[in-house]
Amino acid sequence: MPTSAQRALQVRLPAFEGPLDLLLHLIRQQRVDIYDIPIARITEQYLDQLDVWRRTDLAIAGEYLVMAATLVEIKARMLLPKPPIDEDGASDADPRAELVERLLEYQRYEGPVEALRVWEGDRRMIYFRGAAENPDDYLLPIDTDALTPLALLEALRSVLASAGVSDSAITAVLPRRRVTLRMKMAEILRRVRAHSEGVSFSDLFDLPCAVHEIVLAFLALLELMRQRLVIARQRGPHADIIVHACEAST
Amino acid sequence: MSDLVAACECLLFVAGEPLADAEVASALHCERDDVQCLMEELSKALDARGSGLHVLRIAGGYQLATRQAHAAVLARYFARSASRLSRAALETAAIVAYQQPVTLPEIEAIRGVSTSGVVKTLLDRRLLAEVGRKRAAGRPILYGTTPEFLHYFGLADIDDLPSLPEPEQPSQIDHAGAPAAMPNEATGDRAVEES
Amino acid sequence: MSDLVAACECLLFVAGEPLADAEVASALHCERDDVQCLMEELSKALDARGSGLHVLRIAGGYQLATRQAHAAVLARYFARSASRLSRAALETAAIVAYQQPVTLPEIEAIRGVSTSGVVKTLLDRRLLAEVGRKRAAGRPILYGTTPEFLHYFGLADIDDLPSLPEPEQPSQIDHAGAPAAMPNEATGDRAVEES
Repeated sequence: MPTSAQRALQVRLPAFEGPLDLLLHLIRQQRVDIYDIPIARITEQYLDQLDVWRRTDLAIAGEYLVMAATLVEIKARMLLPKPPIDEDGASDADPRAELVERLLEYQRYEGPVEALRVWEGDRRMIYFRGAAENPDDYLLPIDTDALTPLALLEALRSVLASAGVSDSAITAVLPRRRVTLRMKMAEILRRVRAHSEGVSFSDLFDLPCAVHEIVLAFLALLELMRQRLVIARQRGPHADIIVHACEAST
Repeated sequence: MSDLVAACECLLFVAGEPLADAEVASALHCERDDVQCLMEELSKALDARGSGLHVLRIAGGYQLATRQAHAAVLARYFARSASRLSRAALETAAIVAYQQPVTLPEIEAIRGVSTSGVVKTLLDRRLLAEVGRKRAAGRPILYGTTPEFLHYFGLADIDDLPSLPEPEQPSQIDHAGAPAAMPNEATGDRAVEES
Repeated sequence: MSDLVAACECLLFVAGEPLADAEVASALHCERDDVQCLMEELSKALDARGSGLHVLRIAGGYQLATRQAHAAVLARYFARSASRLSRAALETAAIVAYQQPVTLPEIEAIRGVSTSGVVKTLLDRRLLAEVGRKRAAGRPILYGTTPEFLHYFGLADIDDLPSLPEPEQPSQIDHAGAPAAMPNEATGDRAVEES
C-alpha cells in the first residue's frame, strides 16, 4: 500500500546520501521538530522506505540497516518510564539525543555543499588559456621535485582512466607492451564513444599500416568486448564489423 | 595602459597558472606591494575596453580568464573532460574543507556512510591530498584540500569559505527544509575590482 | 568592443593555437566573411588601449600573442618557471615515454584533445625529439624521449620506467572466449622507419 508520499520518495531515491540524509528528509517532510522527533512515526516511515527499496530489488547499504536497528532501539527505550532527573539536574537521558546531534552536525554542511555546487557551476563557465589542450584547467603545473618516474606512471593512468580504460587485468597474453594495448583500448573507446552510430572496425586503423597494428587493434577490441565496454556487430560473414560503445556504467 | 600594466597583461597571458604577488614582482622588477595596484589598473583597462577577459584572484594568485558571459560560445568549442562532482563528492569535499586535516573515519562519522570510494575519486582528481598521519591508534591518514581545490571552485584562498553555520538551535526550526543559503557575496564573481 | 568582438578575443585566448576563419565562424555562429572584420576590430581595440597583446595572422589563422616589447619580462618569468611542467605536458610526456615512437595523431587519439601546442613546448624544452617518420599515409613524424628526458625524470634508462601493476595474473584459459595468444613476432617493436 504505497502512499503517494512513498511514490514520491521512490522517484527521489538516488538522491539520498545515506541514512542521515533520508532521516532529515522524513523529518522535513513531516514538518516535525528535530529536537522532538516523534520517533515511532519516523521509524515506521524509515522502515517503510527500506521496504520500498527491497521490493524494487535495490541493494540496501549496510548503513541503512544499522540506522534501522538504532531507530528501533530508541523507540523501545522511549517506551520505558523516564528515569528520575538526578541531583545535578542532568536530563540528558533522552534516548534520541545522540541521533539528534548527528543529524544537526550533518545538516550544518548543507549550506556549504550548496555553495560548492554553485561555485563549481560558475567556475565551469570561465576558461583559461590553453584550455583547448588541457580541458581540466584547474590542475596546476607540477614542480620539478615532484616530477619522478612514478609521476609519469600516474599521469599515464589518469589519461587511461579518463578515456575509460581501468586498471583491471588484461587477459590477452602480451608478455610486454601491455601498456600499448591499453593505449589502443583508450583510443578505440574514445572514438567509439564519440560516434553514437558506431565505428567500422577497419576505421580503427589508418591503412596502409603494419600488420601488427591491425593485430593490436583487434586485440584491444576483444579486450574491450570482454570488459563489456563495447559491443561489435557483424551483419554477415564478410561484412564490416561495427563497434558500438556500451552504456557507461561508471 | 601604462607599459608596466601592459607587461603585467602579457605575463598573465603566458603564465597558464595563477601567479603570486612575488612571481609577478620578480618578473616585472617591481615592488611586491605594487602588484595589487597594477592588477587593479589592468582590471580597469580590460573593463574599459569591454574585453572578453578579466583578471581573477584564484588559488593564491592572479590569472587571466574569460568572462562568464562568453561561456556559451566557448562551450561550443572547448569541451571539459571531467564531469561535475556528485553530491557525495561535494559533501565529502565540504567536510574536508572545514575540518582539515581530517581522517576518513571522521568524515564517515559525519556523513553516516562509507566514503572511501568518494575520497579516492577526489584524490584522483587532485581536489584532496594526503597531508599527514594522525597521532592516534593505527596512525590514520589525514586529508586536506589542495590548491587545485581552490582553483576548481574559483576560490582565491581557503579562508574565502564562509564560516560553517552553527548547529541549528531548538528555537529556529527550519520547516521549509531548504538548506540555509550562503552569504551572497561569497557566491559571486571573484574578479579583481575594488581598491 | 562589441560582444562578438569580445567573444572573438575569448576564443583566441582559449585556443592557444592559430584558429582558421572557418573555426571562428562556426564557434561564433557568424559568416566566414565577417571574421576578418571582427579580427580587425579586435586588433584596433587592443591597439587603442595600449594592450600588451595583439592579433597575429599566421599559418592561415589568427592567434593572440604578446608584443615584442615585453619579451624581457617574459624571459625572466620563463627562466624561473622552466622547471615546472603542466599536467597536459606531463600526460603527453608519459604517453610518449611508454608508447614511443609515436605520432601526434596517436597521442591526440589517446588524450582525446588537441595536443600540438603541448608537443611543441616539450620539443622546445628538449624533453622530446623527432625520431623518424611513420610508414603510413602522410608519413607523420614520430616522437620519442631524449637523454634530457631521462635526466629530468631521474631515469638511468628508458626501460626503468615503472610498469603498470597487473592486478591479477590473468588466467590462461579465458572463459569469456576472448583473446588468444598474440603471434610472437607481433609483440615486439613497432614498424619504424628511421629517416
